[in-house]
Amino acid sequence: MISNSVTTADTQLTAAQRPSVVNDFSITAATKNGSGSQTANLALLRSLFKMGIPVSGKNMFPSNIQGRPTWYTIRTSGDGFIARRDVSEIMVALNPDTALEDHEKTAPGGAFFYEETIKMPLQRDDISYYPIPAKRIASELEKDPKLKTYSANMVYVGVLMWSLGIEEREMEAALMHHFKGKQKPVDSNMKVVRTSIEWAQANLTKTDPFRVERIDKTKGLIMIDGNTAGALGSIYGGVSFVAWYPITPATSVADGLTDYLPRLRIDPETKAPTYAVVQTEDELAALGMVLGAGWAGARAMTSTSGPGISLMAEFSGLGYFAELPAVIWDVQRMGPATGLPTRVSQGDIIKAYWLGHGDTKHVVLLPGDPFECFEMGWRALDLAERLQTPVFVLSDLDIGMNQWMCKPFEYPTEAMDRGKVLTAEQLTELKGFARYKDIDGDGIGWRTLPGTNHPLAAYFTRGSGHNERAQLSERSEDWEANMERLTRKFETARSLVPAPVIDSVEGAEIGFIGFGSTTPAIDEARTLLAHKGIKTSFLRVRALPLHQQVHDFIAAHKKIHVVEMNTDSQLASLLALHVPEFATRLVRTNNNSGLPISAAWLIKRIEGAK
Amino acid sequence: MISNSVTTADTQLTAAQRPSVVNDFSITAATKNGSGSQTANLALLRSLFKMGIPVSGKNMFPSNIQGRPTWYTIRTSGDGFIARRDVSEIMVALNPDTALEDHEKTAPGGAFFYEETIKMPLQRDDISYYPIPAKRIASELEKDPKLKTYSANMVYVGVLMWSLGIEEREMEAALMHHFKGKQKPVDSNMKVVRTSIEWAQANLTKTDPFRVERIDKTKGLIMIDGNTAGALGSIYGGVSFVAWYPITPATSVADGLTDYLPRLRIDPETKAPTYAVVQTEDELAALGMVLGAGWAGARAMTSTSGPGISLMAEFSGLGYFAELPAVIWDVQRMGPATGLPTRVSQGDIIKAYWLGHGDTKHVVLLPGDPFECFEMGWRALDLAERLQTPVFVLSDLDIGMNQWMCKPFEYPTEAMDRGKVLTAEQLTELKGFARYKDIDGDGIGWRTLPGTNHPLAAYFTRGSGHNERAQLSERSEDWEANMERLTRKFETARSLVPAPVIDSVEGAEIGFIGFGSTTPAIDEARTLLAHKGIKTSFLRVRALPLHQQVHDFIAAHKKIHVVEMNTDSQLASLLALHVPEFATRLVRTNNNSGLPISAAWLIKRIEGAK
Amino acid sequence: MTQTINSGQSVKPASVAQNMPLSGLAKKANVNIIGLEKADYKGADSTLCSGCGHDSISAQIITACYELGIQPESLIKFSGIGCSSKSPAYFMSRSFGFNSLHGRMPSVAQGALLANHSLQGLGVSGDGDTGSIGIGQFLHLVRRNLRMVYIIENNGVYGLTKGQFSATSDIGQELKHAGKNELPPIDLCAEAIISGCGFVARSFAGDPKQVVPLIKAALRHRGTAVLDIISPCVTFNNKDDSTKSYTWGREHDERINDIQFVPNANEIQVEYNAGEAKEVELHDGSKIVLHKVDETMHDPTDKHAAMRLLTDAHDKQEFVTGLLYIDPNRENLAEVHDLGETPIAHIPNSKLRPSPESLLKLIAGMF
Amino acid sequence: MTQTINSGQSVKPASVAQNMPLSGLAKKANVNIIGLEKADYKGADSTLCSGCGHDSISAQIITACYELGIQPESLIKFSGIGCSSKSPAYFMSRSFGFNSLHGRMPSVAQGALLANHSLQGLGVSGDGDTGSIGIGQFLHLVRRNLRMVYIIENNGVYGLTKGQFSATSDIGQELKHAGKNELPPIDLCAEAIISGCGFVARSFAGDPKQVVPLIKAALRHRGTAVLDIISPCVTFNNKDDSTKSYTWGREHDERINDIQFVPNANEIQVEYNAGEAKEVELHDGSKIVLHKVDETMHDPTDKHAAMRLLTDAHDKQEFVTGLLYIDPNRENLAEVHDLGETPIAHIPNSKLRPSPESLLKLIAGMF
Ligand SMILES: Cc1ncc(C[n+]2csc(CCOP(=O)(O)OP(=O)(O)O)c2C)c(N)n1
Ligand SMILES: Cc1ncc(C[n+]2csc(CCOP(=O)(O)OP(=O)(O)O)c2C)c(N)n1
Ligand code: SF4
Ligand code: SF4
Ligand SMILES: [Mg+2]
Ligand SMILES: [Mg+2]
Repeated sequence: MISNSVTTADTQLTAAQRPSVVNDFSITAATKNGSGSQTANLALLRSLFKMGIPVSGKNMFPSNIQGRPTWYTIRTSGDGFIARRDVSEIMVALNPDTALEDHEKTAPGGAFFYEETIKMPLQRDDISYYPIPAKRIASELEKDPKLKTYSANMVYVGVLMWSLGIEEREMEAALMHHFKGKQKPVDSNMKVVRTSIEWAQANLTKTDPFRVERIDKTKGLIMIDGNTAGALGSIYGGVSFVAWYPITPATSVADGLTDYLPRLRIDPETKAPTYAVVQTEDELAALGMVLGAGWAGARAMTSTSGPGISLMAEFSGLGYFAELPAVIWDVQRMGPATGLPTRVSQGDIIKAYWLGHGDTKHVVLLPGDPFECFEMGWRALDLAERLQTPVFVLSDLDIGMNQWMCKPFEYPTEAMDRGKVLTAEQLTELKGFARYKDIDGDGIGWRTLPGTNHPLAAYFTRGSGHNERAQLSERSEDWEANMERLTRKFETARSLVPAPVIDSVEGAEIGFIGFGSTTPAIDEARTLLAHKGIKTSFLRVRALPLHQQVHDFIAAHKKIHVVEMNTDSQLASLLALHVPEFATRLVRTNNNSGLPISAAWLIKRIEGAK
Repeated sequence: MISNSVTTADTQLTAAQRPSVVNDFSITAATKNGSGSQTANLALLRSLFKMGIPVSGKNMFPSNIQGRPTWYTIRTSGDGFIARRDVSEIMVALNPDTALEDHEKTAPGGAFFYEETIKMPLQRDDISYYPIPAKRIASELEKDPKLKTYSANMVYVGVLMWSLGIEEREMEAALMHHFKGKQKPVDSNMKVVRTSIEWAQANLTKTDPFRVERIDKTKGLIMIDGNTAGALGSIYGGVSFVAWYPITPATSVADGLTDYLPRLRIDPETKAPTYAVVQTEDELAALGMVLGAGWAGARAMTSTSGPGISLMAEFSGLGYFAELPAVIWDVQRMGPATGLPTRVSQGDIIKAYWLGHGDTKHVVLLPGDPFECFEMGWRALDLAERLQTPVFVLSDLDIGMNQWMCKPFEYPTEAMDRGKVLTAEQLTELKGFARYKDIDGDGIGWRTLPGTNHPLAAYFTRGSGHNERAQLSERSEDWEANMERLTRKFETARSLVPAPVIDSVEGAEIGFIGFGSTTPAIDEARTLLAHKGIKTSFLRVRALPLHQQVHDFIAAHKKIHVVEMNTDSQLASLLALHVPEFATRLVRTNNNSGLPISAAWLIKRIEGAK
Repeated sequence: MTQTINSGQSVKPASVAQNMPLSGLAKKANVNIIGLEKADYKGADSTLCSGCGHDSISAQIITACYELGIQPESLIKFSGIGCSSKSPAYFMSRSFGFNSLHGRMPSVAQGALLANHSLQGLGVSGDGDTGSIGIGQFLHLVRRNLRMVYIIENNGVYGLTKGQFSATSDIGQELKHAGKNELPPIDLCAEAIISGCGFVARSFAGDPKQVVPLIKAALRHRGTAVLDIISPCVTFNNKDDSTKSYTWGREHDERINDIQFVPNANEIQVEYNAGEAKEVELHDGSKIVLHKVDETMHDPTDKHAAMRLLTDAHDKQEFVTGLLYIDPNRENLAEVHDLGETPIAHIPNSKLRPSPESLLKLIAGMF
Repeated sequence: MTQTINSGQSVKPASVAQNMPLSGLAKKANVNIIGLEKADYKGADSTLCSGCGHDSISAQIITACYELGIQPESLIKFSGIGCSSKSPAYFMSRSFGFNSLHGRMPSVAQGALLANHSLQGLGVSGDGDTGSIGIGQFLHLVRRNLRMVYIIENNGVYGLTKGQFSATSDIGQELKHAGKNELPPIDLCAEAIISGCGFVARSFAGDPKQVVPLIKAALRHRGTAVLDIISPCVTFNNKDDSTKSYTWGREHDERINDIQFVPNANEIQVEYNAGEAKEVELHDGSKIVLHKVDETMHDPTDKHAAMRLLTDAHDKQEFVTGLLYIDPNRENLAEVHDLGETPIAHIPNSKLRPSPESLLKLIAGMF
């Protein structure tokens, strides 16, 4: 099993001697991808959530389609921590290819569930063993040979329900959610589940201390993945044009759009769609179409990941310089080149910020969870039209593809901002306009939309040097003035993008700065440090360009741990440029394992850095 | 005329009252592009050079092919300064479209030569006027109507020769050079020249003080453009594969290769070329081919400019991560997007350094003049194979396309470095190898070349996560180890790339840091400051990653002016990250006019920043 | 100007368009069907070389649009990068223009025209822009069949970068720096046809009599209409041995048919009707009349025949001109997407943002 | 290992290649003409879905190379990104492989094969990799006619990203998430032919009798040989209504000819010689024998006939299999470049760096 080598040092006692561990452990199911275990894992996750127990689920899957090892880890936490943990107390070994490894990685004091046909030595005396007759029960119950492997997964669900005490009705509700209300598949799955529970009751004896109990800590929360959230946020932001090219882990943003747009965005009067979605031939075309659509007046977006970002470099520069609204979702995955397409990273932050040759710089939004994916979904569209520039939203594989417990989405709190657009009537009144003139002092010119029926409406858009009237110009004065205005506009952006979220603790000398999906681990680490008497503050960056408050936060702390998931400590670099006077306070606290960071890793790391 | 608005405040005297100004002024010829003035300008430049007078020539041309205003400025400087100046004492106005503007921009005390048919008010009393009968003389002498405009340019050459005292035999030698030894065109051009001189002697009276005198300050120097120099350097570096796509201002690198390779690199025995050059369908293909060729064992390079760099982002990341040798020349032009294709900038330095999504970083060489273009031409190929990584050479339009006076090229001082390559014999001895294993502690693995005839020679190259044996791996441990090794390799690169050139002045508190084509202006400004009693030091960066000496230089000075030609002060940012402890000492001293900076601008700027 | 204004304006169709000539008070001697003078269709002064074929094409675009009575504001101009791609600045200044990136005009055009499918798209590109760096986007544009006219100003050379070979350069052709071209030319008409293009024509910049009606017909085509117009580069590619030179063009131009565009509103149709004419009805109800010349008898609705013509000509290093292939039936991309009458760009905010209730319903399903 | 070593090794041609099976001491029951066992041609274990068409093709590549006696070290494998593009890892581990970027394999292959034109190139790509993102590089590769085999494992779907439409997906086809495909498929064989490809074939992954000889013939072709092999995706595209499904493939496969590859070194040629055979001599002297089936009488040297076959089949949503078009005469890129016998990659340093004297002479001209 893929994991960092941090282990809990919790017990020398035998399983039987220990008191119950309630609502506070991790379960890992080791299966093969394409075997249908996703239904089982999500149903487990959701049933726990429905029992009021805070949970998180992290899928570690390979970059192929079928037959390779995959691990799903569910963490339960009565305290509400949802970061990944490095160890699992409960291991479910269904994949013979990794069973030995999974066995070894099971936390001391833990429980090892294994498909009974897997032959392996079971000789650890610090864990409990439970065979699961997954294949056998599935064969008995499932007639369709194609569905046998699939059903086998529901057997471990049943056995775990028995072992942990998961309620049947919540499992049924979870499956009902999964199958979108279709009773038939729910029934057939529940049949396997119930048979397995009965089998476990009859044949197994519980020797481990882990169990769950209904509590009330998920009330008012939802469970969703960030990509779907981002898609919905964009839809409520009025997105009307989408061009995209498939790539893991961004594909489900487009899937979410394709799923929900037809449901939410058909004009009730004309029955025509109020949007168009195009799957393009590549990422260059995707951004090209988005820029064309944004120019013509649509609310336009695309979604991609690292390789696509690289391919969008030239068009991003055009968008910046010709001042075209566009929203670009980058659901980050690990690595330069193809890298690790199914592993998480935050390695595109410098790249997106400065994407394009020459002097380009971009507005970048950094959602921290699906709730913010929704919010930044609509805000990004507003900002793009307001600022007339490409806006990047940097999510990542962990937020984007895993199920997160979070606050329910908030309906947009602000009216849709379509930015500075002149109508034909206004043109008549104004007797014309100059596209790139800074009338309002914020660096943003007024534009007209193609088709505006006025002889003075048209202007010419280009990536070459131009003057205020959008005419080609190679004069130094025009070039300098235009670049100066663009810089001024970027300052306007600084004041419009989401401000950082700050938790400043009285007397804390240590501060954390992070962004995106590392937030839960930072939160948890801070709690643990506080228990040890170490006070820390936390600033979560939510956008580039960086806000003045970031400066002030750094100024107020002696040492700042900049937590991020990449090799080159990219955020730390951007912060250093933002606060040259405090650059030496910044400690590069980065992780490039490809796995979501854990609080344990973070504490170990910063203790090492002391 | 395009220029900064800095003016010399030299004189209130009338022209006649002033003493001679010898070898120290600028001439600007204002013509239309496509009119053939390039021969005239280059011949003027070279004849002055042959008279032993230090000169530089800067061409300011529009991004079209024919009929638009273009300016050529020649600076003479007995002191050997070759930076651009902001003013011209001698103006040659042949283009009616800009004549008024050119008239106005002529330096007080200067001389205004103008085509006699241009109708304009000549009412400045601080300059001398000289009509030139360019069309008339050309019509008389040139029968072929197509060549009339062309010949007209040689008329102003003749008139200037008369006025300044340029020697006829040096003009003839210059033309001989231009026409590659062909007597016929030399004769016909000289005929126009001589007729014009005679006409001037008979009809004009010199009222301005500017003239030249033979001196001895160009002995041992050559006159060449950086793109040709880079091409030659690459050829002497053994380049064997070139893939490229046309783009201004990089095209002449490929032109140089196509010109000289057939002359220098045909196998004397087999008569076969020892190279292949491919004009590709675009820049993505160009870098793809270069990486493929480098992988297969060729010394491979490409050349491009900004937009091409953007398009090469994904392949650059692959080259970095799969560790493929490649040399990429980026002859920088101004701007994001299409920008100003015929104006200079140094705006790709951050972009090239971090080109590609995720955690990529690249070796970047920064030649300061054509001499170094030659040297870095061969060194880049050595470094690419030694380090098994893409190496960028960032030149710019000024170095690349203008004629520079510089030291003659030095034959490579080191044997060709082909890097770590294992032969079939070595494989037998070693019983195999692991492609990405760090045997030598420098982060660089040993490679085999495709086709190596040994059953253990082959390995699989990919941009996805891999282990030491080049096998696909998604394990965190393998990923982290590999990225750590790449970081180690980057440290090796730091020690191998050209060190900075440093002039540390005892007692200086102010330092300059710059790179590339701004060097002459910095040199000149330092001399002028020294005259004022201000001591300054200078470090010229010649490569990224930055050398330890850069750190030490900054540490040793109170204030560092980081001189560069871009909007975002990109080098200043990279320096700040290199020396966080001294980040506040760095002063952004940038210029984004698209014109080579002048010493006058620099002094004004830093005096403003005091 | 301090607050957000939502445009919401809609474009009137050309037939009822308002007449707003810039020429002000001058009396309108020569006006077209929508009351505009030809001057209302002109652009900025060209900066191309004098004699460049591209400038002739600009003039012919102006004539076609003027004669058709296209409302300038209802047309959007697109281009990539190159001398050819500069030309949209030199015609129809009252039309919006987008000079995009080298080889990437098709994507920008697709986005803009899906955002506002009531507008008429007109793209101008070069052979390098389309055939080299842009061939992928070109083929995929054609495959999607967006409604737009796509003109390739084909000079068989890279003009703006001073004379390198492009993908349509002739094999064996010689250029100063580039030497001898070693590769066979790509035939962009053949590429368009096999990628599903429903309107493919070839012509010659110096032949306004053929070009103007082809442009008119193309402007009324339902989907993507590709016009490959041989447009000699006087500066870099006018050696007599290039098929893209004026001399070669005039001598080797095999005319396969005459074409006359007959807009619905214009009653001169009969005048041009002849015995051997073949009528093809276009999507908007207008008709084009194809006049076959006897020696070839080409039927432009026959894809095989079109391909054979092209392949034969290609093998002979000749080119056929005229309307090579037409299929007026294939749905364009906006139709495939079932877009309504209101362009996406003009849908009011109220219809873009679903109701708060709908969100509550969705959230209820996420617990 | 501390110092620079210049490789300088040269690759022996396949016929005299040394025999270095990895299998060590085992007695060689079944060896090919160069003394290697079939096991010497195998690759790593496949990680594709069980039943994936791509794995059948890998097996057929192994068979073809084994039977031809290709020295594994003298072949280089290329691919882009996709399930199909993973497959080079699953055959011939003793051959160098380069798994490049999505859609960009052609450029990498061209660079490598110009650097060492003594090697045999074999590329594997997918329909998305070639037809969508990669169509530009593909066409330009074909145009340059580099000597390599280019296999498209065509399943009409994006396998690795889980089931979106590709450019070769059938119009009207339905997929779970992607809905209904609205666009006509691009025919990659037709694209190859009009871009000047001299070897274009189509086959079906489940038909080793046809695929193996086609691969063999392709390996001996002088320039770029394109094989579009329908290779069903069992996971995402095996609905019976897709032309790329096994059932559809078996039922609608129109065989136009049988093909047998007869290498020079192999004397069994007569055995397969038949009355209606058409012999085409390939560049390296080997011959391929085409067996025409009566109902179609297709002549694969006739470009028009090939295009017509393809267009007809395309219109009918069927596909023809076999060798569709062959032109063995066009020079490949290495020939066009007049490369000598020694590959560029093996030219010794002494010949790569011109003499000091030559530099002095140049410099003398710069004063
Ligand atoms: C990405 C990129 N690469 C290269 C260039 C340089 N460039 C400008 S125009 C052009 C070729 C234009 O040729 P063509 O499309 O045939 O137009 P023409 O000038 O011949 O009309 C090139 C290569 C560019 N602008 N962008
Ligand atoms: C630049 C880039 N964009 C997108 C992807 C994601 N991606 C990987 S494979 C693939 C499609 C592969 O389809 P195809 O070539 O048909 O191969 P198949 O899996 O069907 O064999 C895509 C879009 C990528 N790797 N790189
Ligand atoms: S270079 Fe050629 S294509 Fe460009 S403007 Fe001049 S004539 Fe036209
Ligand atoms: S998803 Fe399809 S193409 Fe990919 S391995 Fe599985 S069957 Fe093959
Ligand atoms: Mg051209
Ligand atoms: Mg596919």
